[in-house]
Amino acid sequence: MKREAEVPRSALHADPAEDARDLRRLERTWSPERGLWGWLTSVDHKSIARRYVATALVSFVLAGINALVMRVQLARPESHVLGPDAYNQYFTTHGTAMMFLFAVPIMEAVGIYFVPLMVGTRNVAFPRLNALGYWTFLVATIFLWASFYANVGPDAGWTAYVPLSGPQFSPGKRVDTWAQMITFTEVSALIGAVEIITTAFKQRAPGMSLNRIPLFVWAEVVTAFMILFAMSTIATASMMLAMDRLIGTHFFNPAEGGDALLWQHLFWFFGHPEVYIIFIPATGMVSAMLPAFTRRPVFGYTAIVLSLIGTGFIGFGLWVHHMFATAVPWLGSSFFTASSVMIAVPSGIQVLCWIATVWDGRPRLATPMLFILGFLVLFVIGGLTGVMIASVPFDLQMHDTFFVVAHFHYVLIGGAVFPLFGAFYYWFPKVTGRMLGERLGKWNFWLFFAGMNVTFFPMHFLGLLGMPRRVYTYSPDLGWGPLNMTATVGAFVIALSVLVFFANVARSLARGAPAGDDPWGADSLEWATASPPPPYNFRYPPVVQGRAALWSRTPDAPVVTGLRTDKPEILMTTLLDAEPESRHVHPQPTIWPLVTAIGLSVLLLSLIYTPWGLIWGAAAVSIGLIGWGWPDHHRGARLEERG
Amino acid sequence: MTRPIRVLALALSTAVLATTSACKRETREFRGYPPSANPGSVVQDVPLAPGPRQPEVTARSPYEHNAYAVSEGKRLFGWYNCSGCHSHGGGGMGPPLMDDEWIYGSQPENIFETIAEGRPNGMPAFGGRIGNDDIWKLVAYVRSLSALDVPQDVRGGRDDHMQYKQPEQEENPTRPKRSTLPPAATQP
Amino acid sequence: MSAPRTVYDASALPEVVYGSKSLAFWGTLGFMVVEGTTLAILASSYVFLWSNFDRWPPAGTSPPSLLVPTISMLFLLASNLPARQLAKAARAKDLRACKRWLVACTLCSAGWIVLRLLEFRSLNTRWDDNAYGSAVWALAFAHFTLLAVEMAETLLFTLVFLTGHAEEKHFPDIVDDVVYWVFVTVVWVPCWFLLFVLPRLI
Amino acid sequence: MDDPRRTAADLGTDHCRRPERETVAHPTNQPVNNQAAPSIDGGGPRPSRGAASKLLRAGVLAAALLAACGRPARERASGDTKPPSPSGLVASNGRAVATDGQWVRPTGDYAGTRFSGLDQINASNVRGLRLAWTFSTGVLRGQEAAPLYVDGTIYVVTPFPNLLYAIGLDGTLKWTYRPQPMTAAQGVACCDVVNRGVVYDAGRLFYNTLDAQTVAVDAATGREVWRARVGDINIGETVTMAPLVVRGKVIVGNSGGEMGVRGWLTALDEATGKVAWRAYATGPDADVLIGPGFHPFYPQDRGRDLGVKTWPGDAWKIGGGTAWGFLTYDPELNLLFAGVANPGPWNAEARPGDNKWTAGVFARNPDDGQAAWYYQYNPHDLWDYDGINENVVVDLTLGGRARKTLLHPDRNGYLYVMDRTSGEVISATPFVHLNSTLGVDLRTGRPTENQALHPSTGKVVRGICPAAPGAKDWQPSSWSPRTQLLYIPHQNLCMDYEGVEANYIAGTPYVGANVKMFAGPGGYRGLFTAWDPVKRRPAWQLTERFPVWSGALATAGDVVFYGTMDGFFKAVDARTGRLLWQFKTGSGIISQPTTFRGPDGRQYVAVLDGVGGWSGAIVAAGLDARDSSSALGMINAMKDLPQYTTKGGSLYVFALP
Repeated sequence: MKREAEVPRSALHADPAEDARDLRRLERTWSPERGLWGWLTSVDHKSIARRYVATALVSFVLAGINALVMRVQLARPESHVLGPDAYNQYFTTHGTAMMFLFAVPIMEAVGIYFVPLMVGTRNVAFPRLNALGYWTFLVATIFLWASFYANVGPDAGWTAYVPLSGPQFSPGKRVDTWAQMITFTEVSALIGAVEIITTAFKQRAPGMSLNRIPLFVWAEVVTAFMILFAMSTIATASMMLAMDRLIGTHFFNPAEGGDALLWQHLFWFFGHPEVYIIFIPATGMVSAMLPAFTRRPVFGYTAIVLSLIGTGFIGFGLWVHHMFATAVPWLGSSFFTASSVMIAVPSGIQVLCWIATVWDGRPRLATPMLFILGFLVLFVIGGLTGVMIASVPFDLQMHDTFFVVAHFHYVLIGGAVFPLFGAFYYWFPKVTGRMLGERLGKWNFWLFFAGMNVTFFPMHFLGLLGMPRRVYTYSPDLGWGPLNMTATVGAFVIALSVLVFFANVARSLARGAPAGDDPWGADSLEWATASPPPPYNFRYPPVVQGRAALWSRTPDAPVVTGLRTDKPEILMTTLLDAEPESRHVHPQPTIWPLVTAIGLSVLLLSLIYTPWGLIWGAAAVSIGLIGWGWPDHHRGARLEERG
Repeated sequence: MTRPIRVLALALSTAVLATTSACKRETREFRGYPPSANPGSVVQDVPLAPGPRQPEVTARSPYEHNAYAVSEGKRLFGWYNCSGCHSHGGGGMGPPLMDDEWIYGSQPENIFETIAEGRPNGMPAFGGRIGNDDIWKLVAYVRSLSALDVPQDVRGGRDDHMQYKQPEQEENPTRPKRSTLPPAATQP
Repeated sequence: MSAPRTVYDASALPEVVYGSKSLAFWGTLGFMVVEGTTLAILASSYVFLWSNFDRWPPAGTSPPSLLVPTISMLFLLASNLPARQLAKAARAKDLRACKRWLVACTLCSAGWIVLRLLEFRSLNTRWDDNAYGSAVWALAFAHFTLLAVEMAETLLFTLVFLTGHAEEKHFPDIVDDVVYWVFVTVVWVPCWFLLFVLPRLI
Repeated sequence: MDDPRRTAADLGTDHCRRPERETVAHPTNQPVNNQAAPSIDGGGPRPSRGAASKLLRAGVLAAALLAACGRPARERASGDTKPPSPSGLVASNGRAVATDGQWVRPTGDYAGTRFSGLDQINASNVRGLRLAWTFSTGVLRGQEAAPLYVDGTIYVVTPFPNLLYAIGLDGTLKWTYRPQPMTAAQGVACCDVVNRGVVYDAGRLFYNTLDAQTVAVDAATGREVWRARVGDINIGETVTMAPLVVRGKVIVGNSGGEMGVRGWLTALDEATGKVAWRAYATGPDADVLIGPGFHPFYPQDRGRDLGVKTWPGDAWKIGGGTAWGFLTYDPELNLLFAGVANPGPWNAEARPGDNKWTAGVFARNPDDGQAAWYYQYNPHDLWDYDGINENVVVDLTLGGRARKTLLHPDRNGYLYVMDRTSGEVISATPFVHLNSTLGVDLRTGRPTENQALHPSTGKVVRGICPAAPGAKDWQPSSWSPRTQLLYIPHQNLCMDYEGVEANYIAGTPYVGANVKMFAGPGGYRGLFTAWDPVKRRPAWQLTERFPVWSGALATAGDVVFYGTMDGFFKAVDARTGRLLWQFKTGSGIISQPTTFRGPDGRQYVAVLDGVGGWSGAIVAAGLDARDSSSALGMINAMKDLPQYTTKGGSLYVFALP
C-alpha cells in the first residue's frame, strides 16, 4: 500500500518522453506474446473475435457449398448428383452449420469485437473465458466438418427430431456428432453471452448511462440474455438426446413414458428465440450503421430499445407455432398464433423507426446503406410470409414444404446476412485499417440481392405446388423442374456475389485505401481510436457526454486517467449511470483456456463412444481448470498472515 | 496468423478423423448387392433337411462393421418374424441368439447358411424369400446380439419400444462355446 | 483532435471490491442463470413426462426413499452456516478465519458428495428403466455436477490458501464462491420437493 | 343344503370302496342307465361298432357303478336328477374297459373330473407313500402328458419326438413306438414341444404327434395301426393336445394360434383314421359346422356367417381359434365341449370385431360335428386369453335348482358356471386377482373391459392382470364329487404389454406384441385353489413360488395331488389343503398325475417330471433371461427357475409300502 505512489499509472504527461515511455509500458502490458505461443495464449477480445469471424466464415462458405451442391441436385428432376443418404447429410450439415456455426457465433463475434470498443473499455469482462469459448467453438467447427467429410455427417435434419434422430432410427454416430457439436457450440455461445452482458453492464465508459448505450450494444445485450435461456435449453436437450442414444435413457421413448413432443418443445423453445438471437444483433448493426449514412441519430431510440427488449420476451412465447402440425390443443394453437402475430409489432416499430431515420436524414448510398435497404425489402417480405404461416390452417397446408424454406431464408438471409454484409463493409476499415472497395461492393450487393430473390422467391411457388422440403429428388411429371432450375441459377448468383466479396477483401487487404480513425464520420466510440485499434483499445478510457458519443464530444475529449500501465487494468463503472466504481486487474494471456478446451473436447468426444468418457474428460477438464485457477504471482503479491 | 490456424486445424482434424474412422461404420448402401448375386438354388422348402450343400457362399459378411446395416438387420429381424421365435435374442420357439451356444456355428457364413438353407430342427429356409444382401444384414445383427466381433459403436442402442433387454451396445462380447447339438440330433 | 483533458482520476478507486461491484459476481450470476435454466428445463421435462403416466412413479417402480434425500437436503441447507462464516471472514480479509472456514466448507462439500451418492441409491430406479427413471436421474445428476463443481472450486481455494498462494483479490472471489454455494444448495430445495415429496402428495 | 353333501360323499365312498362286489346297480339308477345307455350307444352306424350286446350290458353296469360313486344320496333317493358325472369308464363303442382302477384317458372320465374312486391312499396314510420305481423317458423337454394305465400296462407319451412307451407295472419296458415326426415341427411349436397325452380305447392307443399327425397304435404290440396327417406344419400347424375318443371318433384339434393358423376341430374315424368331419373356428357357417341345430344362448352369437363378418377382410383365414385343450363329453346330452383358443394375432388392432368363433366354447354333436351352442368368454380377445381351458361336466344344485353345468376356470380369471344344455352363464366369479376386466355382465354374457388397459400398437400398457397365460392355462383342474370342490392349479401373473405390428408369414409366428410378465400382487406366481362353485369362493388356497403348471388329481381318499415347477410332487388334504406328503423329483413337474389300481390290488400314483412348457421354456429350451421378452414374455417372470430345477423327463410311480 505504501508503494502505491510508485506504481506506473496512466496520466496526462506534459513531457513527451515520459508520455512515450508510458505508452510503451501500456502497450507491453496489453500486447500478446509473440509467435505461435502468443497466438495460442492470446486473450485479446479483438483477436479472438477475428478468429471467431474467420472460423464462422469458413463454415459459411462450406455450408454454402453444401447448398450449391443441393441446388445442383434439385435443378432437374431425378438427378443423381447426390444419393438420398448424401443429400440427408448435405442439408442437415448445411442447416446446422449455418445456424450454429455461422449465424449465432458471427453475431456474437461482432459483439465481442465491438461491444468493448463501443462502451469504451479495454477488453471483455472475462478474457480467458472468452478464449475458452473460441477454442470450444473451433473444436465444434472442425468436428462437424471433419465428421461431414468423413461420412459421419448428421443426417436427421438440423432440428434432429426424434424418433428419427433417436437410437433406433439413426444408427451409427452421425446424430451423436450432431448432439455433441451442439453442446460444444452452446458452451461457447453461453460464455460469449456472459461476457457481453458483464462487459456492457460493468465496463462502460463513465457517462454512458443506460439511456446512452449504443443500440448495437443494446441489441447484443438483449441477444445475450436470450442466449442464456435458449442455449441452456438446447444444450440440455441435446444432452438428453445424447443420453437416449448412448446410455439408454428414455426421454424420447414413448413406450417407456418418454415423449417425442418433449423434444420438439425443447427444441423450439430454443429454436424460435434462435431466430431472434440471429436477427436482433442484425437490427443492432442496422441501427449502428444508419446514423453514419443518414447523418442523423436513429429516430426513436427509446422505442427501438423497448422493442428490442419486447422482442426478447415475446420471442420465447411463440415456439409452439413450429408445432402446429402436432397434436397441440387448439386453445394453445390460438394463443401461439396470437403471440406470433404480436411479435410483428416490435419488429414493425423498428422498421418504421429506420424508415423515419432514412426519410428524415440525408441518405448516402454507400455499400453498407445498400445492404440496409436490401435488408428492409427482404425482411419485410420474409416477415409477411411469417405472419401467413403463423395462422394455423395455412401452416398445416404449408408445413414442411418449400414455402417454409423460402420464408426462413428470406428472414435469415434478408434479416441477418444482409445487415451482416453491410456491417462487414462498415467495420472492415476499423478492423483492418483499410477500406473495402466500393465498386466491388456494389457488385457484391446487387448480385446478392438479385441472386437471393431469384433463388428463394420461386420457392414460395414450389411450396404452394406441394414440393416438400428435405426430398433429394422429385419426379419430372410434378412440374417442379423449371422453378427449381431458376432457384439453382439464383444460388450460383449468390455464390458469385460471395466470391466478389472475398475478392474485395483480398484486394483491400493487399492495397485498400487506408481508412483513418473514422472514415464514415460515425457516432459511436469504436471510431474514437485508431484503425485497427491498439491492444489496449483506448489510451485513456473516454468519457461519454451524450447518446451519440462522438457527435456530442467536445473538442477537448474528456478522459479518465489513473489506471495502472504495468498491469492490465480496466475501469469498472456502476450499472445504471456508469459512475467510476473500481479498477480491475485483468488476467494475463494464458494457455490454460486452450488446455481446458482440449479437456472439454476429450470429455465430449469420448462420451460418444463410452460413458467412461465422463471420467476421463472430467479429469482432463480438471487439469485445465486447476492450471487456470492456480494463482500466478509474477505480478501479484502473496498475502502474509497477519499477527 | 494463418500458419498457426492451419497447423491447429490439421492437428485437430487428424485427431477427429482418427477417432471417428467412420467410413466403414457409417456407409449406407441403399441398393446392396445386385439381385443376380442371389444364389437362387439355395432355396429349400420348409420341411427341411440339410440338403445338398450349395457351392460355398464366397462373399464374406460385408456388414460386420456397418452400423446402418446392423440396424437394417434389426428391422428385418422383426419384419421376417425372426423375433417371433428368437424373441429379441433370448429365444422362445427358437434357441436364444445372445448366449454363447451356437448350435450350427457362429461364423458369419454359418449364420448365413442357417438363415438361407434352414436347419432341421425347425429353422425355416429363408433363402429366396430374403435377398442375400438382407441375409447378410441379418447375420450382422444376429452377431451383434452377442457382440461377436461387432464393434460397440456399430451395435444398436435402445429401441423406441418397451425395454425388454439391454441395448446391444451395452452387451459384453460372449465368446462362442463349443456348439451343443440340438435335442433332435440325440433323439432316442 | 485537441488534447484530451482529465475529468476523472481513477487512481484512487479501489482494486478489490465485493459483491455486485466485482466482475466475478456477474460472471457467477450468468452461470447461475445458465445452470438454473438447465435445472428448470430438466424439472419441466420431469413434469411433462409425468403427464404420460397414470401413476408416478410408474407402476412397478418403487417411490424413492425419503430419509437419505431429506437428510441430504437438510445438510445442504445447514452447510450454508459455515459458508456464511467463510464469506464473513473473506469480507473482513481475515486470512486465518478464511483458512479455517475453507477447510470446514471443503469437508461440508465432501459430505454433500457422499450423501448424494447414497441418495442415488435411494432413488430406487435406474436411468434406463423408464422415462421416470431418466427424468429423476437427469435432475439429480445435473445437480450433482453443480455440487461437484462447487466442491472443486472450494477445494481449489482451500489449497491456494493453505499453501500460502493467496492474494488479496481472492477474498472477493471467495465471497462469489459463497454466493454460488448458496445457489447450489438452495436450488435443490424445489428439486427435492419435486422428486421426493410431490409424487407422494399427488 | 350342506349336510347332505357330506353324507352323499360318505355313501359314495362306501360304494366305491367295494365296487367289485356290486353286481347289480342300485335300483334308483335304473332310469339313469336307461337314459344314458342309448345316448352312449346311439347315433349312426359306425364301422368299429362290432360290439356284442353282452358288452353293452357290462358298460351299463359300469356306468351305473360310477354314477353311484359320485352321486349324492338324497338325489339318488329322490331319483329326479342325473348322476353328477357321467361315467368315464365306458368306451366310446359301448364296450366296457376294465372298470376298476384303470386310467384310460388323460381326463380320467368323459366329464373331465380327473377324480379317482380309489381310496386306498387316503389322507391318513398318504404320508407313507413311497416311490415304487422310476423310468426315464430319455426326452428332456416339457412333459405335460398323463401316464395311462390299462390292464397292467402304463402308457406314456413323451414330448417331441413323441415316443410312446408301454411299461409294465414293475417298471419294465414292454415296447416303444417311434412315430418319427418331422424335426422341423419343433420350429413351429409355440410353447415348447409338449404332448398332452395319449388315449386308450378298445385295444388301441390314439395320440397326436407334434407334426400334426394322429396315430393309432395297437396297445398290446406297439404296432402302428393307422396314421393320419391332419395338419400342415408349413403353415404353422402342430398338434399337442390329447385326443378324445368318443362314439367311434377320435377328436383332434390343432395348435398354432401364435402362428396365424386357422383353428379346427376334426373327428377321425376310430377304425381307419379317415376324416369324418372338420369344424373350423372361423369362416362361414358351413366351415364352422353351424346349422339349423345351432342355438346359442346370447343374441350376439346368432346370425349368419359371423365367423366371417366379425373379422376385417380375410383376417379370419389366419385368425387362430385353435383347439388344443382338453375336450369333455356329456353322453347324456351327446354333446362334446370344446374350448376354442385365442384369435390371432395377439395385437387386436389387426382384427377389429368380435372375432368369432374364437376364445369361447362350442358344444357339438360328436357324430357330425354340428354345433349346438357357443359362448364367447372373450369377444375380441386382447390378451391371448384362450378359451381352451377344460369344461368340467358337473351337476350342481344352484339356488335350489338342479342344473346341468359346466365348470370352466377361464384364462381371463373368472370361474364360469354354465348351463351345458344352453350355454347360459349362470355365474362368473374371479378366482384370482384381475384388472383386465371389471366383471362379466350376466345379461349379455360379455365381460366388461377395463378401458384403461386397452392396448394399441406402439403403446405400452402396464400391469395387466392376469397375464397372457391367463389366471389358469392348460393345466387341468380336478373335481371331487365328495368335497364338491374344483381343484384348480393356476398362476398369479401380470404383464406389461406393447402392441407392435404383426406380419403374417406362413410358418412363422404371428403375434404382434412385446410382453413382459411378472408375479401378481403378493409376489407368488403359483396358486392351487379349491373352489366352491356353489358358494362362489375358494374353500382354501395354496400359494407356490412358481406357477402350478401341472394338472390336479383328486381321489376318493380325499387326497389331491399336484406337482410344482421346482420339483415337488405334493399330496394335500382335499378338504383343508393341508400338505400331507411331498416328494422331490428330479426336475420340475408340469404333467398330469394319475392314479390306478394294479392287478396286485395296490393303488399307484404316477406322474412325469420334466419341466418345460411355456412357463418352463427357460429351462427346457435354455432361453436367455437377459431378454425379458423371451418365450412371449414369460421369461421375465421365470428368471429364477434355473436356480431351482433342471431339465428332466422321468416317470415316477408311487405306492404305499
